[in-house]
Amino acid sequence: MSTYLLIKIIIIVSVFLISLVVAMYSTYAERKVAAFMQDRLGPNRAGPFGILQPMADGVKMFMKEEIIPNVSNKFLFILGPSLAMMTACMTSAVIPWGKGLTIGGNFYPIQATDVNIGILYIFGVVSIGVYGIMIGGWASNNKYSLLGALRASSQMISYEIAMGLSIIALIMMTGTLSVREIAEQQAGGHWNVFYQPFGFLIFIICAFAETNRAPFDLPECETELVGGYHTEYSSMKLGFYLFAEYINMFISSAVISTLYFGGYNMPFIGRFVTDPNWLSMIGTMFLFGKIFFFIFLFMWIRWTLPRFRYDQLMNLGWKILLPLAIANIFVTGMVMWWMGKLS
Amino acid sequence: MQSLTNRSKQVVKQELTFAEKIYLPAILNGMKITLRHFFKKKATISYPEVKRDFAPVYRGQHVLKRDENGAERCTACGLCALSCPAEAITMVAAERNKGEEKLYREEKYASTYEINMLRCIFCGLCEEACPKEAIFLTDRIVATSLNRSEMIYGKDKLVEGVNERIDISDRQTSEVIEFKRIRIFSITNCNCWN
Amino acid sequence: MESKPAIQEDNKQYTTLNLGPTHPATHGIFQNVLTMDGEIIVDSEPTIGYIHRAFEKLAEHKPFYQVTPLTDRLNYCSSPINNMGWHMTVEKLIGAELPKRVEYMRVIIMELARIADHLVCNSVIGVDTGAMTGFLYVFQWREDIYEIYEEICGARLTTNIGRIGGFERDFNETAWRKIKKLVTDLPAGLKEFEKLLVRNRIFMDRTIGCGPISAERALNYSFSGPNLRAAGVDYDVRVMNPYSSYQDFEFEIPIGKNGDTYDRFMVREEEMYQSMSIIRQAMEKIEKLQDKTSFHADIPSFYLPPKEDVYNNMEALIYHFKIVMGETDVLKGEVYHCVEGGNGELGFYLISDGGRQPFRLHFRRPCYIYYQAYREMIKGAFLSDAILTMSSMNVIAGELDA
Amino acid sequence: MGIVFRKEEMKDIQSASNVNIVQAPAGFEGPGFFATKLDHVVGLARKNSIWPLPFATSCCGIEFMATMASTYDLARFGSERLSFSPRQADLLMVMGTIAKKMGPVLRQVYEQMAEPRWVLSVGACASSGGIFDSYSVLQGIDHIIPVDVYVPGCPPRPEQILEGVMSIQTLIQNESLRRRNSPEYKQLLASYGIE
Amino acid sequence: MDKPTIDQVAEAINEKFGDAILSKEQQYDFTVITIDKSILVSLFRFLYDDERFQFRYLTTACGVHTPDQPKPFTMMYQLHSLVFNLRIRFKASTTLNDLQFDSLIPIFSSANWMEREAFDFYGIRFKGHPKMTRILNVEDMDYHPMRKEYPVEDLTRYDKDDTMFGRDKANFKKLN
Repeated sequence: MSTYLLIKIIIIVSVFLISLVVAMYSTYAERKVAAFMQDRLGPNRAGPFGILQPMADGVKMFMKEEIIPNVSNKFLFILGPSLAMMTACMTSAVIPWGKGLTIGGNFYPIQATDVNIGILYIFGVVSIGVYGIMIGGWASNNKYSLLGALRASSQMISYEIAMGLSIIALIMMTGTLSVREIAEQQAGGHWNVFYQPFGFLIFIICAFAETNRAPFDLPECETELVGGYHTEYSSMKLGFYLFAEYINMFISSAVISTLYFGGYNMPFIGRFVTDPNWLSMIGTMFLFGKIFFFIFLFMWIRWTLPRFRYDQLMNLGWKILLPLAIANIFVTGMVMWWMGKLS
Repeated sequence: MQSLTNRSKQVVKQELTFAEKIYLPAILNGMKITLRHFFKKKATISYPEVKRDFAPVYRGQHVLKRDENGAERCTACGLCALSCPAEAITMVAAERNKGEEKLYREEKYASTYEINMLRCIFCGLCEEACPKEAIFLTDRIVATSLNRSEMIYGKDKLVEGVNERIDISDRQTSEVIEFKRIRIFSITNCNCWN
Repeated sequence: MESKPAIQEDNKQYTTLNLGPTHPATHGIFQNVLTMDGEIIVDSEPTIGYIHRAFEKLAEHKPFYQVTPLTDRLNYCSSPINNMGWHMTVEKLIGAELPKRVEYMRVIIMELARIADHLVCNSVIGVDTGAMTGFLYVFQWREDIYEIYEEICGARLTTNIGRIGGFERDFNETAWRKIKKLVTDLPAGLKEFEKLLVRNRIFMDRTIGCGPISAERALNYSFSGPNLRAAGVDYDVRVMNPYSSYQDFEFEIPIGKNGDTYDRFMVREEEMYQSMSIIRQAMEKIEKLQDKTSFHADIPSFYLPPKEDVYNNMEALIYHFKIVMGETDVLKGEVYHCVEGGNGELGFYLISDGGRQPFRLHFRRPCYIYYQAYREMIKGAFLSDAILTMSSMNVIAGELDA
Repeated sequence: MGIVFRKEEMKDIQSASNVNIVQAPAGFEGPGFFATKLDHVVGLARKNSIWPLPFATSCCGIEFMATMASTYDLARFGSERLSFSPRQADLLMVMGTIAKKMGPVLRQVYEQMAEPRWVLSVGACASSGGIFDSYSVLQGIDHIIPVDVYVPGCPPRPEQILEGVMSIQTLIQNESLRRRNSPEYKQLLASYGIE
Repeated sequence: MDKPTIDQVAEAINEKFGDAILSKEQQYDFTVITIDKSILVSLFRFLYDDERFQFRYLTTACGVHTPDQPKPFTMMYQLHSLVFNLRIRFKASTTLNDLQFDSLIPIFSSANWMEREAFDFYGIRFKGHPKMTRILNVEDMDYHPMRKEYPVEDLTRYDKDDTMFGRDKANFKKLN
């Protein structure tokens, strides 16, 4: 039992650390990707190729003066970024990072915990995440922050529905709420994206909106709201907000790859490698490869597209994505009925 | 509103085609462009290491020229100060004493000559106003400073060193250069001007 | 106080939002106090003057040739147009005749400046919709235009280009080569920029119907330039009152329909193509001219004599002194001269009392005049629209506040 | 007034940094080895992560755009994240004419910035008023806020703006961690009537 | 419709407002008509409405201060008939004691800020203007800076040696 616990702790800590490091280097990657797409070089003075840039930003933010506006609610002001950061880190608990390792005859899945309602858990935690933004924006007692917070919460609520509906179609197909099982079912190249292309499209659009990334970055869009909900934040509290965004991006990339792109399953590799431990390690790497691709996609889109207007965003969410998601459910049901898969 | 000229051309088409209505083709098109730039050669000039060539007539830091014998050319006529729209130039004129012929070319010279680099707008009017080939703007950029009072450049910073001449011949017209060549050749029979 | 009927009538609680003076989207500095119902703007109260620099007062205390650096800083996105507008005003006052070659060279520079101005404006519309990348592509072209300026006059932005009567020196080979290269390469670059935005539905949704103004209202507000043309009125000073030989060129005046942000954007895009065609025509015309060397008019009392004469010719030296000290005789009288600036009709109203300085110099600054309409244009719009409207009107603070 | 204090401040910076790092032996009293190392590391970090607040009012702002753009790319110094909210900014870049109407706004922005903060005065107008020697223009922003680095030019070339950012970097790297709490610094701020 | 000449315009104005037309002169390419300030609004309304001329574009308006004239404060208005491409300039003067003109806002919305600017610079007031406050300068400025008697300079500066420029503050008035 104690080794079980130890291994779990190791997995939890490493998942935590990895998501932090990935988020940290996403900031660096974002700056580099943006620079490269814009014919620039990007940060290259801090360390070779600017590789120490995130550290510099981190240390700087830690050492910066903290300002809590007199007019704000102190408790909520601090609660905001903490909540954002906490929820961002919590989501990673149910994501299966790999098949599992066999150590000393026991099988340990590479996952913090395999709850059988994993998807519901993800949705639950993600929807708490908006409170971080909302509370922070409201507690700042600044009109720009408040507008940002309002935009964030209405945007999250409207897109969560479409997102949930697009997942329902997937769940109808897979018949389970456990993320690991969904990943397992896609073994051998039967990726869900081939069966649910529309669902995937809706899901990824909603994922952009949920993470507040362009073209849905209304809550913090610079040209209108200065800094949006984090206008009044300085030092590491701001760092938490920015960090949370990148962690969210990492997690949603992980969720997308797991739900629609086969997770850690890797077709054909079984022919060359037989040792199951090695196999699952390679699978994990493969998963990370997919995750990085999706992170790149996030950035790629951000630096290409203009952003929506508030009302257009709502129109897209309620009038286009929502009906599409419902239609998708119907179509999925019909096809399943036609193929006789409904019991 | 009726047309005022017969040259107008309607350029706006606000209607959307179906392909445009579904967002995706335009988005993919845009992504294609940005991806192409991702792998393109970068346009950046890494400034402190790589320096860009300035145009020969670039209007940067001023220089007070010396003549071919090392004497200061400025005769303190005050035209540069007068023509300066920012009024950044201050000078005090003095008479040349005996024995200073090597130092000053004309009988009058500027005993102090200051340019307030923070006032200066680098418009080049002083260079144009100078009738004595004394002041020129060069293609050097003025250094930044931590201190406002440092930015008033006196003669110590403006006059070129006797052994560190600054070549400004690029800025002068070919007629001037031709004229100088002939004159110097005839007068001093040497071409050590710059 | 101006009345705010909306508030009294329905007893609604409105928030006020202070947009500016240091808001990131106010490119340049002005303030708008918005009264808002949620995200919808009920009313706004613009305040300007945050960089009022007293151009008109300063111009009354400077000799004619020293006013040129001042005009640089009016509309700093297209300073050569301002410079030359001022020179033409003085030339009109003293009755100077310019050689054709100089006029064509001026046309080239002014059209380059127009391109530079529109590049900034359109790419900034892109930035305000959130598409940063196009801005950075386009700015590389602007950098090329800077290089051309630098080759010709020695400065990049505030050019102080040209003199009363012509240019200070002829364009050199490098400059000609760079101009030629720009007009050949830029169309492809612009097309690429357009591909990123123009037919992208997100961008179209954002800009169509955003900050519209009808032709009647626009005229009543004395709009000019691309903003008026976007509303469908083909008023262009270059055609209506040709100056600097613009009558010799073939070009079209792009117009829009609704006067909204999308129309303004498209009109500016098309104007850049027209400008390039004008530059190409001008270069052809210059090559055909007999006169290959002249770069200034023959007005010895205003244009400085050549340096080699100043250095050894007494008469030239005297003229040189007279001009620099501003002691030459100027006619009494008042002139108004207008050019098509980056933002519209840029006029110079000059009263001369025969002294070395202008007695009164009034700038007709297009920005200042049409920015008044902003309040009307954003009424009932979203906050995002207000910002886009502002950037698409290309309000340049230097020109706005004088 | 302003100029005098600037000099003292500079001496303070130089003595605090050079002496501490190069000459002072690591002892039990005063800043020891770890403290100076920490100074050094923090200095390095801050130096490479300057988030500027572009207070661009006029012509220099356009040249700043050129500095940001691909050809010069301010991002290489880690400074491309513009933070328009003063709370998050490290460097106040004042670019362009500051009229008397704008003066109080500028000062308020400076007051809202979180320590440590630096000010870069770009161009003739911000530094000294430039050609606008008129009734409505502030003759140099150092009348109202302390300035760290002056960049001449009207407007400065992007190269010069980069030079300015680099001299701010040197300044930042050599700054002692305790400078912002020192009485000299408090006195400097007090001389401007801030806080 | 035939394009009218500028002389026809001047004639029509003379016919209608004969008494109030003080002078007519040609300044370069512009016809300048000096009018009495009492007819400003009715004249502009007439030119705006008349189908023969259609002067419906107010190009610019500004104040002028000529201290040595009996009526030192002048407002200059420039109209443009876009349809016929005609431009015309009007001037109306007044004294310091009666520093007030009628506002043109009912005819041209663009006159709003032009008039505010004239107020800011010269202290000229406009009857019927909804918001006669300073526009460019700070609210608490206590003089009108464009009047000739005020210096251009900020008198508080200290970093310039004035002696070279003939700009001694004492004899400032003399030089200008």
